[in-house]
Amino acid sequence: MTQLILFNVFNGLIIGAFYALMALGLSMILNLSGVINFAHGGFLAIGAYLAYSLTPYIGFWGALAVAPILTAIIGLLVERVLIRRLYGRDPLYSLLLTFGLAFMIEDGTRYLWGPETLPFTIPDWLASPLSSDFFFLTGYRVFMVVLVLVTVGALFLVLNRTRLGIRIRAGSDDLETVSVLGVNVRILRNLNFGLGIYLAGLAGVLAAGMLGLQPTIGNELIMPSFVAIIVGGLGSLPGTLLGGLLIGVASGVTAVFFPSASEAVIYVMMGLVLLIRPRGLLGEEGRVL
Amino acid sequence: MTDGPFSMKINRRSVLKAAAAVGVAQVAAPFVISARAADKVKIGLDDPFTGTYAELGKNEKIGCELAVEEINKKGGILGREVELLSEDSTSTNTGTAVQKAHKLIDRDKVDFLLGNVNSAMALATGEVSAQAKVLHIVTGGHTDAVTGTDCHWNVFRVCNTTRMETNSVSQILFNEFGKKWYFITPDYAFGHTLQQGFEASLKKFGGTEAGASLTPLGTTDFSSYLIKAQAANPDVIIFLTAGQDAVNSLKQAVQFGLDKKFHIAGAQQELEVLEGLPENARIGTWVFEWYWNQPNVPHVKEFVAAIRKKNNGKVPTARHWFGYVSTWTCALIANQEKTLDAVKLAKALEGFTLPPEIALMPDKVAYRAGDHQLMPDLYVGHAVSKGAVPEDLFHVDKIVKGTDAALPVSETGCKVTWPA
Amino acid sequence: MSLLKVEQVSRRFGSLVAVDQVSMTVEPGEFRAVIGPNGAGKTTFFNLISGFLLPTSGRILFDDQDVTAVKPANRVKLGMARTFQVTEIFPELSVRENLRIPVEVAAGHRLKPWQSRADARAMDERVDELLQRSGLTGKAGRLAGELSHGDQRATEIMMAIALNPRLLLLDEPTAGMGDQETYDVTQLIRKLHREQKLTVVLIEHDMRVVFHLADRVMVLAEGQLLAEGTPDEIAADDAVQEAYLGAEAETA
Amino acid sequence: MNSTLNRQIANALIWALLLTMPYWIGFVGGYTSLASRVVVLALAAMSLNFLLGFTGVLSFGHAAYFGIGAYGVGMTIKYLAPSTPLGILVGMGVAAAAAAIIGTLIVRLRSVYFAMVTIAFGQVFYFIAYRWNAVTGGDDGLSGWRTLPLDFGIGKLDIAGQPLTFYYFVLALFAVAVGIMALLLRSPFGRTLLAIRENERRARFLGIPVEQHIWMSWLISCVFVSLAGTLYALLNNFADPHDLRWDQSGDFVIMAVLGGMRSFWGPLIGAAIFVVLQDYISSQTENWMSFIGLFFVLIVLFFPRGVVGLLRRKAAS
Repeated sequence: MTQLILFNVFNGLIIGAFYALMALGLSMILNLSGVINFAHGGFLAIGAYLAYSLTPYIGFWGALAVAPILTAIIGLLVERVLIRRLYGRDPLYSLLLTFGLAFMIEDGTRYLWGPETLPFTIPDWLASPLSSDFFFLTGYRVFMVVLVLVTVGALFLVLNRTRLGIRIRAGSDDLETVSVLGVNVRILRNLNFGLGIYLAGLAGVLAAGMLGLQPTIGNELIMPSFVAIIVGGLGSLPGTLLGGLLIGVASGVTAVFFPSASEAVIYVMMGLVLLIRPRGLLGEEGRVL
Repeated sequence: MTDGPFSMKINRRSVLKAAAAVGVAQVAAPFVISARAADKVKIGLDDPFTGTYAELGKNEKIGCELAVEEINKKGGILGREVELLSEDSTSTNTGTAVQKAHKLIDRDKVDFLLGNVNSAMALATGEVSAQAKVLHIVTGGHTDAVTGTDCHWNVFRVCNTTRMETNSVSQILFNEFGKKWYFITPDYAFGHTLQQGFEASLKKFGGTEAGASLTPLGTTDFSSYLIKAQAANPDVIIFLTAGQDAVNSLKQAVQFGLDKKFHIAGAQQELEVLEGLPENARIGTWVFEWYWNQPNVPHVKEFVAAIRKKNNGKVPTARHWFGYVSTWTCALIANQEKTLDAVKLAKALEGFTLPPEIALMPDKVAYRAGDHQLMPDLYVGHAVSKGAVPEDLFHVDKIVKGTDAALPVSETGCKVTWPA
Repeated sequence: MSLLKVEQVSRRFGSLVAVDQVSMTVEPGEFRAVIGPNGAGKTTFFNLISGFLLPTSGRILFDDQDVTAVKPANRVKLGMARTFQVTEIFPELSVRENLRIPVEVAAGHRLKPWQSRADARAMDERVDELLQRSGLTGKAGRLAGELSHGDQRATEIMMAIALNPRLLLLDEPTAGMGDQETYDVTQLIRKLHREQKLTVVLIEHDMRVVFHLADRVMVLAEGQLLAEGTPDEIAADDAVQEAYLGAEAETA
Repeated sequence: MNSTLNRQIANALIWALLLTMPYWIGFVGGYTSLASRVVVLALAAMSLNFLLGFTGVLSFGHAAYFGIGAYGVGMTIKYLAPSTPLGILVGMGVAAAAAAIIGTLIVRLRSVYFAMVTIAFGQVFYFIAYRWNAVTGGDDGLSGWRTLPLDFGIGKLDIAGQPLTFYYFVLALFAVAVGIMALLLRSPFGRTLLAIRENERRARFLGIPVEQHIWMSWLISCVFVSLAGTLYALLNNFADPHDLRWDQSGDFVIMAVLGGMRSFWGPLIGAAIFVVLQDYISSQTENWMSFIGLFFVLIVLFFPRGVVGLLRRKAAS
């Protein structure tokens, strides 16, 4: 039994890392632009489908590199054409817009690629367990975690070390001051949105290797990402990362004892966090009010 | 053009074309209300065309469309032209499915109602059609209650009950692969009844249940359950998951190497699912409800060819067959009885045998009196990772007659009450 | 007995000390002005008094009751009302509705799901009276957001007055106004103060307004109390001249 | 005075249209149960708008309470007692309890964060309905019960047998609920909600305990949305976990915005347009989701103040 729990803690971390990848993108967009991107799951699907279509030509690794970038470009365009118009307006509108966008993306992928589940093939050596005792540690899962860690590491490096990253962070804290300092906020938000969508696209490619590729692939993944953000603390990216890992572990462990509550448990966690510490585990003070 | 991931030819031009098609053809369509002439016989299909079950619903619709074309070529129903009205029930929103049933019955005044893929919707729309006294053929919802505890005088079903599926395959599993079974069961009525069916068989044969994991419907990560299954060390792991859950669970089971240690099996399997799996995950012993590669059965070849023409060159699946058979049933029985009166037709359908060119199966296929369940053949066999023909992903090992697999009517819990 | 007593309050933001051990005592009926150059901590000081911020240390007594940690809504109940530097009104409601809301709150009706005719009439009368006193009667039906800056300010002040406060806190009521508007608002404030012996604490930038209205003036600089006295005393104070008026005079 | 007269004419017109809807909806391609659906969803959207349009608080999780109402009535009739009115009361009562608890957890949050947390909490109830098979029927939904006739002692009224009877049953409850909301909005309490919508800081410094008032508005809104949910379940003879999902909440919000959030009747108009449009488009094309999505986008970009806002602007110019 202990072993079973241990297995599931590991496993939860793997899934949590994946949630965190989604949630970080969402969180960045939310922090800088005040937009809850409901279409994030849609962009995940776009990333997955693009990877599927690219694989025969440039292989899995090529697709892994290119598909998220293409997704990000689509994201940049969407931001420029649609989302940008809504900054400074009631957040209600951006919520509704991305909600509609999510519908359109789901239907669009169904139209272009068909409603059937598509077989997405990953390299053979990734698709087998690393050891027969820890058979759930497939090459692919380990690879996923490593990739998420590298990506998150790189993201934090970008945010802390590059000019763009520092501006994004500063803008998330106090947009007015940043714009007074002469930073072009429009471009900043555009690039930030693209970066967030890149993460969604990457999550999409990874998801396609594990799940069936369907137009609704992103729908089940977006809500846990919301919870990750709230649990981790609004406005805090390390918080989001922590939140993602925590809910992954929580639902993994719950699945051992009480499978039908494995989703509900993350919402219960969120309720507890809100009750005890409304700003989230690592949230900034003052974000709540 | 038929296979390979780029079969959709996603290039700039086709994207533009697609956009134009969505934009123009379909925007224009809503505003051109096709005159629904009163003298046509109308068949309503209330099935999911969006969401998780979209593919299954669409395939059923193609089967219906083929049947309607054929029926009209042969003189229609009672000499009148037949029209198929299809409504998207969505995959998950039963309220919408009910609404669409109302729409088809109340407004469009359909003479027959077909659908639904989703069991819950099949049950809920069955209530509507029973209240409105419209003959209703359930195409693809498998839960036992449709022709069991919740049966109605006007509701017939062409796809199998879950019990028929488990009964057809359990003997083979037990004899050839071992008597200790572990279940991966999706946590809803469909999964529960399948598991109960297998458990009944186990009891009969004297086997043991190594354990069971109830997996929430829509689970994306099956590893916790697979870990448990591995720990139980069974002879056979039985996957009762369907649709997207089946794709996800099998994909992950193979990645974990479980197929190398245990035999993988299950009950209902569909060509749509096998096609969605990577080659190495096309494994296991399953039941198909109909299969296209039946070289010795007459008329099947013609049916396959006809569907291919309508289906981007792809072969028919059981779903196409469901749609085809249920639509033809309406025509056959109405022309035989020379009436559209639902009560008379329903009475005549009890015990009605499908002609071989519609049944497309080796044995006699008939609607059973008492519970209104069709008694088709079941195709027990194993998945093939790469067939001689690309779409030949299943090898039929044994054909089981529906009448041998089904519970007797007295045990289904169905008591049909006819309207006064 | 003093109405408001501020004892050694401080407020820090991180390493910045915005208000540093400032004390103040305001007597009933007094008109007190708080002045100081930009960044002197006036607004923070004001926010501490009105409960918008909590002090890091120190005490605030209102009518001998410790209100240091009392929530804004409850301070209103005790008799404190305030206006804001940037006008805070209900822009999409009419002027009449803007006034009616505080009138009903003051009458303790805020949770009433219905209103008797007599109550409704009483509320209407009170609103009419407030409109009349402020000269807004003719504009009662217009949306507050469509009024001129000066009229919006008058509306805001009357909303505070509608609460029947014992202490009125005014945060730069003439900020961003032209001469005529400044004059009108100053006259209104003066009238209100005189008519009902209202205790007022005013933060102001415009010295003409301060000298016209205030009984006593308190000067803040860099978060600390620099001087306190009558307007004339302050005008004569060298330190104040240096820190504040001098700079002001030069730019003016 | 002119505007009061206009308002009375508009009210009379709306009630006349509602009272006669089953008789004219056929001419515009509808059918009686579509009329019931319009009224039920309009009630949901108007209830949401009590919070959204008149308190200025954005909830994206109202479907949860809608669904609790639906399951409440279904489970009461199935397990507890064969009474439709009792079922409705239980549905509303349970929803009120849930909303009261959730409300205390979230009243301190604002704008996007409030929306996000309401969505997430809504999902808790969704998962309960979706997963707790033994009680709720899980994915298969709650079936095996049906709308029962109303027993008035002297006689029974079968509301389920005839779509027309059911429509008027729905309309009667709609009238009561909408009437109560209209009265509340005209009361001193209603005005404090407007105050919060207009300027929360000002409201707070006028002595209004903002959290308490938002909590009450939230509760009222959720209770009426749950009434709509019970009617929806009675309409379908079925309760469906999808009723609680976040996309259902999104539909309510878009109905309110489409019709006009600042207007009392706006959400009714929005619901009518949305329901009829969705019913129509989804019959015409399998790609209806794209159109609904596009519809959302267009409304946000071009009609943010909704139909009523547009009419008012026209009238003003």
